[in-house]
Amino acid sequence: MRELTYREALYEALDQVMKKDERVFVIGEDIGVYGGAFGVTADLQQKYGKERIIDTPISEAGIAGACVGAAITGMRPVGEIMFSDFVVLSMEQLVLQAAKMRFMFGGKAKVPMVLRLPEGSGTGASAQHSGSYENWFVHVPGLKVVMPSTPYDAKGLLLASIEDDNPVIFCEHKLLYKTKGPVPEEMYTIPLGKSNIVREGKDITIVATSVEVMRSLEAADQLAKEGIEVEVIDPRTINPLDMEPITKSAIKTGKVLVVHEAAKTGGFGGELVSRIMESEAFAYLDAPVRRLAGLDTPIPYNRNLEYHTVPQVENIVEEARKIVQGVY
Amino acid sequence: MRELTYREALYEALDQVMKKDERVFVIGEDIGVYGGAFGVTADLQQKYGKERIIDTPISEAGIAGACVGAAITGMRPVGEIMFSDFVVLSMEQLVLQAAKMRFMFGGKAKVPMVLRLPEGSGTGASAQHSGSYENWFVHVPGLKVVMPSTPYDAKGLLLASIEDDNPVIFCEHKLLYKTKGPVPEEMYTIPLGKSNIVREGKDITIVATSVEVMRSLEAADQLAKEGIEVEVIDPRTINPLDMEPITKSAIKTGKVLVVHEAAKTGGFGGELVSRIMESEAFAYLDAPVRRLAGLDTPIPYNRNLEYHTVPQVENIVEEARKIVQGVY
Amino acid sequence: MEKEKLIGGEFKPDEAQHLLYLMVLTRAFEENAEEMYALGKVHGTMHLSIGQEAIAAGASSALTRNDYLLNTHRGHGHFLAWGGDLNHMMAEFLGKETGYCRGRGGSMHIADVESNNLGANGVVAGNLPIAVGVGLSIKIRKTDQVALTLFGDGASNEGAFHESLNMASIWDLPIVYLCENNLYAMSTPFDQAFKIEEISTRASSYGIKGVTIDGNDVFAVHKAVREAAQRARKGDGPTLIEAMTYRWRGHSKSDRQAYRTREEVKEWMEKDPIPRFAAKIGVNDTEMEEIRQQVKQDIQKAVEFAENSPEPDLSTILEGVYA
Amino acid sequence: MEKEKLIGGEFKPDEAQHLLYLMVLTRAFEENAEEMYALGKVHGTMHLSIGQEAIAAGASSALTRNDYLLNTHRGHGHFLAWGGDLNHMMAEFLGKETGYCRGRGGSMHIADVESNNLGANGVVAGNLPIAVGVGLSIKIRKTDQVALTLFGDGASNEGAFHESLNMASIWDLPIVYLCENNLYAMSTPFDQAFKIEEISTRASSYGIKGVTIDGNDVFAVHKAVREAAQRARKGDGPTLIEAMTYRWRGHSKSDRQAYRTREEVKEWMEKDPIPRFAAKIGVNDTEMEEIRQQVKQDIQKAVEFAENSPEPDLSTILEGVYA
Ligand SMILES: Cc1ncc(C[n+]2csc(CCOP(=O)(O)OP(=O)(O)O)c2C)c(N)n1
Ligand SMILES: Cc1ncc(C[n+]2csc(CCOP(=O)(O)OP(=O)(O)O)c2C)c(N)n1
Ligand SMILES: [Mg+2]
Ligand SMILES: [Mg+2]
Repeated sequence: MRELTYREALYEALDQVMKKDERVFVIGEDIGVYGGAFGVTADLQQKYGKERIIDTPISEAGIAGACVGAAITGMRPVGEIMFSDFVVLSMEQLVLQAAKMRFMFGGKAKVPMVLRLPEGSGTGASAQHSGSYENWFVHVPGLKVVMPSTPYDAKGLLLASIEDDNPVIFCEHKLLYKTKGPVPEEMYTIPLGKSNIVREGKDITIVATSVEVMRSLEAADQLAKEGIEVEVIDPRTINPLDMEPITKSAIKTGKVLVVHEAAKTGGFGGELVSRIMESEAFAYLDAPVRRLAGLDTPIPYNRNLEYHTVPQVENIVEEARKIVQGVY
Repeated sequence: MRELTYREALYEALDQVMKKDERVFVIGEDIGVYGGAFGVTADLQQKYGKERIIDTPISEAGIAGACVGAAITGMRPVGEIMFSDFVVLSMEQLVLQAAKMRFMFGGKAKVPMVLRLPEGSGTGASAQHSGSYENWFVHVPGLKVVMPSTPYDAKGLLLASIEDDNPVIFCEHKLLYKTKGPVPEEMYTIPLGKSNIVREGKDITIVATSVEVMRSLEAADQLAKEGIEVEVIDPRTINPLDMEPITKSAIKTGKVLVVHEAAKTGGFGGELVSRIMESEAFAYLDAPVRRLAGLDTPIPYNRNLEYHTVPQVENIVEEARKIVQGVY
Repeated sequence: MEKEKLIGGEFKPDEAQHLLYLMVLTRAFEENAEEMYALGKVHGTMHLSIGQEAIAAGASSALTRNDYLLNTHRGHGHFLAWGGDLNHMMAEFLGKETGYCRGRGGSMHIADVESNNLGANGVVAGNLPIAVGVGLSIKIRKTDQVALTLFGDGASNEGAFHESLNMASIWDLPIVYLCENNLYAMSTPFDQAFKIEEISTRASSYGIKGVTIDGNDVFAVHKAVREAAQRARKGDGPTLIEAMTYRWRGHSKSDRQAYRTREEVKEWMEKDPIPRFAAKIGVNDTEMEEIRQQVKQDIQKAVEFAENSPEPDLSTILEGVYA
Repeated sequence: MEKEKLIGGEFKPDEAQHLLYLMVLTRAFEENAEEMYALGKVHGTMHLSIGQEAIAAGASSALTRNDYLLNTHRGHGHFLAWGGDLNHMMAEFLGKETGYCRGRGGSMHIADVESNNLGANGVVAGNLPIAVGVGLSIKIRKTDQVALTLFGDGASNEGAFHESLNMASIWDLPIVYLCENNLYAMSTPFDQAFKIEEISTRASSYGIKGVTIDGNDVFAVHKAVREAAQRARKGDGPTLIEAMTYRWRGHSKSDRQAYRTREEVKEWMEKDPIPRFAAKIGVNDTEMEEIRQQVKQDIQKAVEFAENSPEPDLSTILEGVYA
């Protein structure tokens, strides 16, 4: 199959859906001539004009609000927040309006909007431009939260998110934009709320999200050389969360490692650990489920410190090995 | 000992510290003549004037910013957000500025501010005025998060929070304002990061926060009649989190129930469950640690639905009983 | 009873009559709400617009029901004026399954999206960013609709006000921004929160038209909204209208009103918009009494409807979160 | 070399000389930064102020070091003009332990709180709410300090701008709001984001004074900031100054500049603030060359200092999160 980068896959999804569905438009800062800070919208403004690829002033609350208002009046907006961190300025519209509106209105409104957030560290952008806040949104009933880890998933999940009748927080990772992978040319969707078994194995289950899926796969390769067979599962949608494959895998391996980039404390790992504990898998666990996640610190500027602030391949290898060796 | 309400205890803390420390001021909406939406600041403006009890326009980002700017220039501001929900409008200042500033500046700045958030449901205020978002802040390195459950704790923790050199998110609960309890007249502090064993027991450990501590104690009374002895632990500060008494208790009872009002998914319960699993207590667990928390829905207006959206005494009784009876 | 063709140049006689009815109805609804609150039949809080009824009547009548309404926490009058059904509104107020929001929303969130009434909003200024989206949607769909967006004096100090008006101005969005300046934001007097005399001067920050009008005069409100809507439909963008008014009651149910004097309240009660409008459209005391009787009956029926309606079933507690 | 007492009515000769040095230094620092970036010695991004040097020179020189500085992402010049030490600044730029922020912050967060330099800010308009707190703190402590708060044209469309200016105005806070209008917010031209001609007109929304000045003229900037600071110290509250300027480079390192023409850039390069200031203060080519040589040496030393400084030790990775 033809290969695209994650960035190109997102671009293609937007391009195809805009061609097909007049209700879709994209709104954000510097997404027109500039093509977006990470180039995702590239030349779409040339193709679809300024009324459907809308450059905004620097007004993140306004961007979110523009999506909400357009969504409840029949459109299917896709908003872009330039760096995920600036979603802090959109919280009122996302949490108090978009997420609750359908419920508050007795189930009689629909808010089909997608907000794209480029998350994560690794680019030297330091503390205010490197955040991963997805678990905030998992904690807001009414929102869905999607985290693609491959070009294939990026396209299929973005199209599914745009098709969905609920507000979707779509978390991309800056380090993934340049990664390549096979992507079908036609339009396709990956259903929201379906975990993906990315690699099969019998010794330990790693549940990872976003960039950590890539790292976990690399770790699995290395561990395979030591004879440790890792099963890697990517939930892809973290709310709703499809536990079935995870539970099954935990029962099979008896050992689970959860990996995400966001700070450990208060993060999504806690949800995963709890769900596993609440599941039938609990009785099969040979070892406690462990979390490997970002350190509880803002992201530092210094390259070396930055690198060591979030789980890298070697950390995953080490932690998985420890679990398999029964250290815990 | 003299009894005060939770509201009065908070008032007294503010009154005493303002008398003693000129650097302390309070800022928020309608906290002057009106005395605050929940009456916490009462007549403080008459006592300390408009320059130290500062009524603001409706500008939650500005309130948070006012705290940050004053804190880094030597003051000790206490901000009030009228309803916790509106903290969505202060997120940029809290998360990208207050929390990260010290770190970004190489450990060379101090941000001693407190932001008070009246949280929770139970007053018929419906979806936009009843939120509990404390786990968002637990997930932000650089912030501390405090949740008093009694008048005694309210005073001692507020004074400790004001003394602390870090930004503190201080979560009150609307239903607690009128609860009464013994409160010493003199100034005292309760150290941040110290869990409190509120009731001892040997059959099951309940770790609960805020209003759910009160409910858990009532549940414990009822369960005692059935011969089930419940140990109730209130972490009081949920970041930093003092795990030691919790772990010890879990080892003793072998059974743990975590209770909070905030929505279950993505909530603080996940952190607690994970920490217990990561601790030495894991080996001693007779049953999976369970979470009893708010339903994953916005808070409804209808009184009956509202009541059943968050854990009530009877739900705690039932869930604890099930755990003890080995249902899970 | 002979009347000129368009009363005051704005209304046909029966239209005027209907507006008067709506104003009386709004007041009666809220007086009744107070009573029910006192009797413990309603919980939560509520924000009464008694004294401000002219704005709803004037504004909604200047638009079509194909336009959009973005309402506030103090929005009972606007809801009724937009055509809200009293029975289902009352049911919502009592948290019943037959309410507009199935009892999930209550007074602060009452909405009827089907009739382009996009809801009251419990967040001060929370509807202002949403208005941008509604305006954009209209523009992209190329209809000639208008989005009427209400907010208070207090709301115009939120950051959202600024972002919304700026975005609407640069894109010439068809939005009528109607600020109900009732001189207080909760306990905060206007001059404690603003260093300017009129909120409408803020229009100049966005290069749009701003006007301050008498918000207790149905005609003035109607005219200002009609003209703003005309401009909006022509593609000339948003207008900021500041309607001066006053709320007679406390901010919400728990307000001791220590921040203002009885005299001031009394002064404004003498500017009651209802008799003023009645006089202007030539409705005499007998006719007025008839309207009152009609309203009384309507309210009573609505209360009956609401009280006889079922509570939401507990088994439906998780419904409506996701589509 | 004979000079008048105060050049242009504003500067003593050696002060003027020093300002010129700072401007040349800033430009050289940034040109050097570009090179280091190209060589892969720096990671992350950076925002160059080349072409805008007059504002930092004019503004900082109008204040005392007892005042406060709230800086932006494009703040190298302001940092140096406030008295920042070049070596430790360079070290921060390279992420070294000897940097102002121990290598944790980098260009976008460089701060020196001890000298009342409250830091650059990576969030557009992020410093505006903070300024309110600094202003309040000054007012409560009853000192005569002033808070100089910088931001761009783009920042003035954030909600934070509105809340900050309103709060500062109603409380007469001693804040000088200095907007560096360089005609673009990233790729967004001024007239695409505003429906007004001048940002300073927004002052009228807050009942404060607003002025638009030539931001490439050190004298004009100095005078406007000096006067605003005087008003602030007297208790007359904030001022909004809009300084018109232009950035010669792209927004950040990854900018293809498809949004503007080469001609426009060239036009503005002819308005270079450095030779303009040099001419006005009577510095000739030989003297200018001396300054350049001095700057070159200073930069070289700073690079050496920074390159020879240690990286932060990995064992300290969790330091500095909490006090
Ligand atoms: C963002 C936000 N902050 C605070 C509140 C609490 N609150 C509700 S109404 C109100 C006053 C609003 O004043 P104004 O905008 O003038 O409207 P009015 O109530 O006078 O109609 C306040 C502070 C809120 N609902 N939302
Ligand atoms: C809240 C926020 N939104 C977006 C960005 C990304 N961003 C960084 S600088 C910039 C442009 C700022 O324009 P302006 O305020 O005019 O300052 P200039 O860069 O021109 O100096 C943008 C959009 C950001 N850093 N913060
Ligand atoms: Mg008002
Ligand atoms: Mg700019």
